[in-house]
Amino acid sequence: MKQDKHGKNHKFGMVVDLDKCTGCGSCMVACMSENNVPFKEDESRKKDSITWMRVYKITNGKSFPETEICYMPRPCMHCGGKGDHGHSPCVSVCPAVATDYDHSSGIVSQIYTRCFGCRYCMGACPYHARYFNWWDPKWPEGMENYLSPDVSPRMRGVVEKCSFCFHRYQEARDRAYVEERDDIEEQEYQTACTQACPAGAITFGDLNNPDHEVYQMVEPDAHNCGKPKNPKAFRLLERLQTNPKVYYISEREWVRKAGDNYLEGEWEKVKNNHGNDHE
Amino acid sequence: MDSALIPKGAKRCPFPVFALGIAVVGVVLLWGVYAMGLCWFKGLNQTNMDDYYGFALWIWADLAVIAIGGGAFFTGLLRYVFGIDELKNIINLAVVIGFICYSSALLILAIDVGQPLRSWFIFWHANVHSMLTEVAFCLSLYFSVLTIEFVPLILENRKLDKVPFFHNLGHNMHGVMAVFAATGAFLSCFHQGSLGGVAGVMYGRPFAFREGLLVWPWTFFLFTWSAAAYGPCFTLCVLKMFEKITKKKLVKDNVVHLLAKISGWMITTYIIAKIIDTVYWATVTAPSQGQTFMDFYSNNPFYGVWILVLEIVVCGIVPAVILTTQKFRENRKLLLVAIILGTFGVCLNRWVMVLQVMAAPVMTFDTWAMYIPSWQEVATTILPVAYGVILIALAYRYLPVFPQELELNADQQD
Amino acid sequence: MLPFSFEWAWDAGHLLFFGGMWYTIAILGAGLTYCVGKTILDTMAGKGPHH
Amino acid sequence: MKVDRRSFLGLGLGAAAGVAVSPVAWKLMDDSSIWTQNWPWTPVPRDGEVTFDNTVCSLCPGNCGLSVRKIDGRPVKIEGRDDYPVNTGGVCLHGVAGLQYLYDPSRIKSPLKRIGDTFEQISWDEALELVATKLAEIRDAGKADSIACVTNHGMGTVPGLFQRLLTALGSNNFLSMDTMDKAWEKTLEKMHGVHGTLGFDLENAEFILSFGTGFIEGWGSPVSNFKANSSRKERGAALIQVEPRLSNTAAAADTWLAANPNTEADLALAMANVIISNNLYNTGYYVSGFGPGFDELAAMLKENYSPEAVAKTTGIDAAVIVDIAKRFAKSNAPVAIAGKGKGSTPGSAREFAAVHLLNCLAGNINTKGGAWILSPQDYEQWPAVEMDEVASQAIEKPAMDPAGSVAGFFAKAGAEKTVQALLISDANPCYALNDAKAITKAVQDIPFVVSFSSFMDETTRQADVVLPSHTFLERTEDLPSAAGMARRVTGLATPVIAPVFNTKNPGDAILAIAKAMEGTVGESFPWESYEECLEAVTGDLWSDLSDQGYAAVQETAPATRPSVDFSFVAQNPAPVEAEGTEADFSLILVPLDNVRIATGSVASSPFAVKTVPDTVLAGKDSLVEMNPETARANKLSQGDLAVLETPKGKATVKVNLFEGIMPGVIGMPRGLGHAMEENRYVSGKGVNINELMGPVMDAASGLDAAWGIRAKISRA
Repeated sequence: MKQDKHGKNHKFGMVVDLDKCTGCGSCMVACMSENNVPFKEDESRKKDSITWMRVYKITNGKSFPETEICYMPRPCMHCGGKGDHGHSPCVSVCPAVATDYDHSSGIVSQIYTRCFGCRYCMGACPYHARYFNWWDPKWPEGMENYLSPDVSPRMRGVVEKCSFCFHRYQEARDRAYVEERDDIEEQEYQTACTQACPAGAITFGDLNNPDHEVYQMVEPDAHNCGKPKNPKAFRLLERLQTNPKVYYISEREWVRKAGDNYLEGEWEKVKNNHGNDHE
Repeated sequence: MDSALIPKGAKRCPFPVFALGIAVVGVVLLWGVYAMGLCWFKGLNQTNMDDYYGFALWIWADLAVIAIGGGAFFTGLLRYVFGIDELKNIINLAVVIGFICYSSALLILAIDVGQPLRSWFIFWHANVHSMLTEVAFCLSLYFSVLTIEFVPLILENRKLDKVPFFHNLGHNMHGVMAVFAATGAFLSCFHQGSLGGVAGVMYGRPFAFREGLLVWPWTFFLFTWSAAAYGPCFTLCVLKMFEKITKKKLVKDNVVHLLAKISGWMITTYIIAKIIDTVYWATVTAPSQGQTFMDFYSNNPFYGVWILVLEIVVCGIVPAVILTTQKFRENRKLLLVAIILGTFGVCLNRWVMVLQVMAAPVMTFDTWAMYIPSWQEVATTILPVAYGVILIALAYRYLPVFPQELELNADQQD
Repeated sequence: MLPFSFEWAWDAGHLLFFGGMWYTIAILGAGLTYCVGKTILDTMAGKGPHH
Repeated sequence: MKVDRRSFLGLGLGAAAGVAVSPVAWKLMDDSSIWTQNWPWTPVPRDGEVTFDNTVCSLCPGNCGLSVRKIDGRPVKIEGRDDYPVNTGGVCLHGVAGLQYLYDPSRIKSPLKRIGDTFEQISWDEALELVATKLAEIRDAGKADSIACVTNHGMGTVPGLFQRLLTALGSNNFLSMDTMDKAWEKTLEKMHGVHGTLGFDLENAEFILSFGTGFIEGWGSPVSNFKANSSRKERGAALIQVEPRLSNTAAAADTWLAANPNTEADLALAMANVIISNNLYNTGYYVSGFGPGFDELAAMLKENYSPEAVAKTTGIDAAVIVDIAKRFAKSNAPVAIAGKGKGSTPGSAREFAAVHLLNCLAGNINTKGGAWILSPQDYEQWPAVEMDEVASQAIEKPAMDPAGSVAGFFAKAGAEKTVQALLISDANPCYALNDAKAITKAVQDIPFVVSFSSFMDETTRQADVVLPSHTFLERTEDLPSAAGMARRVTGLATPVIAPVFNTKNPGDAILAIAKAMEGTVGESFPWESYEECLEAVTGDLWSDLSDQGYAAVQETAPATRPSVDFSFVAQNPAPVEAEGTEADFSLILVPLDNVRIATGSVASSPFAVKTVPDTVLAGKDSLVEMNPETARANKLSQGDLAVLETPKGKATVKVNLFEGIMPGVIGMPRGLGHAMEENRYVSGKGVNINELMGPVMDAASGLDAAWGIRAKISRA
């Protein structure tokens, strides 16, 4: 078994097959429903609309009828940060340790009762994966009945974001503990979005475990901060060295190119030697 | 009416005129307080900030007042540590301005955070790797230093000075002021730097990110340097305003010119460093992240190269040239132009390092985020200005802020 | 801030940062204590404003 | 004096110092932050025992299996049921958001009676009595045939009970909402002479030729199709999408053929021409099943639908037409599908027949991966209806709309004003049918309207009596699969929670109404409760339904294949044109279906509305999609407010530029603009396109075949 230097540590990650994603939005709603995400009367101002999982629509920029579109689901990337040591852009800036990197799972946590709402993490996150509770979350009368006790509803004035459904991990671990198993099975811990996706476009698992599907799909390079060796796989803004744990796969070159910024001519050079550029 | 409190021999406007002025500004202050109350009791939905613009007008105001309040630490450093004695004639003003600026900054921060009642978590649960933690610690400690520096001036009030305890306390504090000033300079260097670091460490934001030295990005040093350089410009601006309003000369020209000259050379060195930084960032740092210089200055309705030209050339090189050239800085009008441009320039720099950072897209499919502050944000930003005007007016009326005032206005004395 | 809060670690970062902080607080505290103390002594010794 | 002041100051300072070092300040600080962590207005969900209940979703015809997570009996999360044959664990956003329908405070909480413009709460007994009395009165007046009923769909025992009631009363006017299913039924009648439905084995198809369907945007059984699309990518099966706009389906397709609007049939016919003239049609089926009209068809196609001629009509290269046609014919399992968008409206008989012609020529009828001709659902075993003389006589009178079209029915009802009573169950024609305002007027003109609905939707608002229904999570109901599914699965919805409000299963309401009516009407309903009726009527299926929550009725293709009658297509029926003239309206407005916006009888949930992009809905404004070229020609730019005008009405909208839509075509999202005042999360947002479009009745099928409407747009 290949393991990284953290020994038996997990490194949970997600792979999204963009060629299968249809942009249907199930993942978004499954996430909202699982995580007690509030809603308000007008959610069309997307910049203050809390969507831990947001599906972006991107286009190839060509005119009719050469136009192509692709949907890109964007949860929290659970960045490992520079060198993949856990100094995620957000974790390293949070002044009150309200968001932290869990080395045993690779998950970036958010402690709502610790956060005092300075929003520095939001500025630091290039993916806009973090959301601020500008409003008191309010549910129409009676609807608070569907709130799940697994995730505490947030209060106004704090930041929230995708947790990779951490409570499901805890639950799976608790079950394994009760059943006296050392570890959890791949299928025991799946995020709500993965589970709901009707297209099967989302795969979730342990990037440190070669038996897991996510590992086999992207072949993360342990010596290169988990950069995918699969030439069809990429991470968003790879060049910033945020080292996200969410990978995307697409057969379409323009989609892979849209994953990062490239100077003129750069893409032509890097597109084919993907995963081999051990600088 | 309040003549017993007015420094001996100083001429001040009649109390009703003064009170009327304070009342007018007080209305503005109350407007700000009302907006502040809205933000505290209804939440930050009162602002036009959003998830793309988590840092906006307030953080800019914070950075700007701290930068222009930098005159206090730098003048203090020159006066007490480097022993430039002439500056004692302007240090009081610098300290009062510093006190106002820093207390304003703390107030704005208390409005800006989503959970003000938890803001002490930044101390208690401190993340020592966060620039903001460093800012919070140094800012609050330096604010206590400024308070310590302000206290002796208050104790010099004619009435208070009659109390032996206060008289002695003021005297003794003066005695060890160098220690406080040195500590303050140390703290100030750090938090000015940390405020620069706030932007510079965001390696997910190519517009802001800078390489640097050890844990500090170049913006850390640039912010400290620019605050030291431009802070005195603002001190001089306030002095000029005072002289205009009171129609009196309050500080001798040699003191003004000395401070202007020091500021000029600081700006010169700063702007050279800033140009080097900008060139390196534009040609090395940003391209390594796949972004070209023009990516940051195009495809949006506001931010163009003009803002960089304005900051570096108009508000950097121009005041530097004026202030370092004796002939220019001794020309009253040019001096005024230079210190106003300088003050504006450092504020603009802080604007760019907060708002343009938030505006520039990073993901290829993201778009520029634009933002216009709500009236509540504007009111709460004007609130400290009104508070500052009132405080500085009170200080001028009742405290011997300008030691040379009586000498320069001997003919007007009662 | 204090070793009692649970995110405290005895590492270089915490020692440098909080070392600096407590040192600064100590200087300011000592300075103030000196001023106030000396003032009390001075006042009791009858020093005061001379007119 | 001096001493006093000094000691006073000393005291003051001492007190201040004392407070500062005392723990009071620290304690207050700590307490205040703890208070912010437990604000009483932030809900704290109760914890408890976790259980899971299975049920079946009926928000759309897809009928997916759901697993509902409950805490102490309180449903908290809906997930897809892993072992359910339709969706195998997947679930669409509307299903996931089901609890927002269940707990919606704007639901109808008790029976209502209209008093002028408002409603008054009444008891169930009073409400049922009122309906029974009124129906009996109409019947006694000899107008039994003027009672009509519109249900959302026509399958299963709940619609079955409505139909039975109508029959027992003596009326033929039982209708379900118009969808593509009706168009397919007409097509089967015309081309195979059989009565049945058409299903598509998309999971096994190797070449899917889609004529404007929203294959992955809610067409058919949405989740099943998402899965088919993903498996298609793995199997290497091609998807070709014909559509004037880059929809999500077009984006996912291997090839997008951006044909001019309303030229799908032409394209299909040209392809048929290529297949026939190259002798690529299925020879086995030719021998066994090609019936009358084949030679005439071949000649007609040759004359009118050469690839070159159709290239001009459609804007698709002749070479591409030939290539796709050949690939289609040569594929092992090709299938051609029709039904625009979600298939929630019928289309023209010409278009459906032209598309189905391709299936027939390829010989993929009743084959793996092909189109399956399924006999009507027949598991229900109803006892004969007791008919008294009134019923027997009235039932002889023809239905108001012989084609069985709801659009046709309301047109006639509006014009003739002969309908005396209308029962509406889970359907929302006043919103969902073209020319919604005219439909609303027609409903208003009906003297007695009873709505069986969970929500105060546009139609229910017009009702005289409202009998609130359980939502799908509170009711028992058998739900046969429909909507283009090849495999037949009947699901059983079972309540996951006791009714939240004072509502009833519409099946029970019907039983109660029937029982309140004396004579044969009551006698026709011998069951004590809907559950008893369901168990009795589902017969053989019941044990599977009750044991596993579903019954797989048919899993393989029917063994035989009916012969093909080509004569309808061979007559070269004329296309159904859009309403309006080009001279007055230079552009074409087409509705855009997207899976994130519910378009059927139920409005979107707040969560679903939240997923709608700001390029579709901005505040309360709908955005219409147009090519930048169209915008330039009309002097519009991104975000502009504009007035969109059609022969049927006008609306103020915002402009969204999209390169992927054909110049000259304006796309407008369907499913917005609900008027359900009490639900501010969903209502009043955007424009209902059905108010801008009118029905265009297809002479060949009697169904509404409107696919768009002529329009013009200018800056507001």
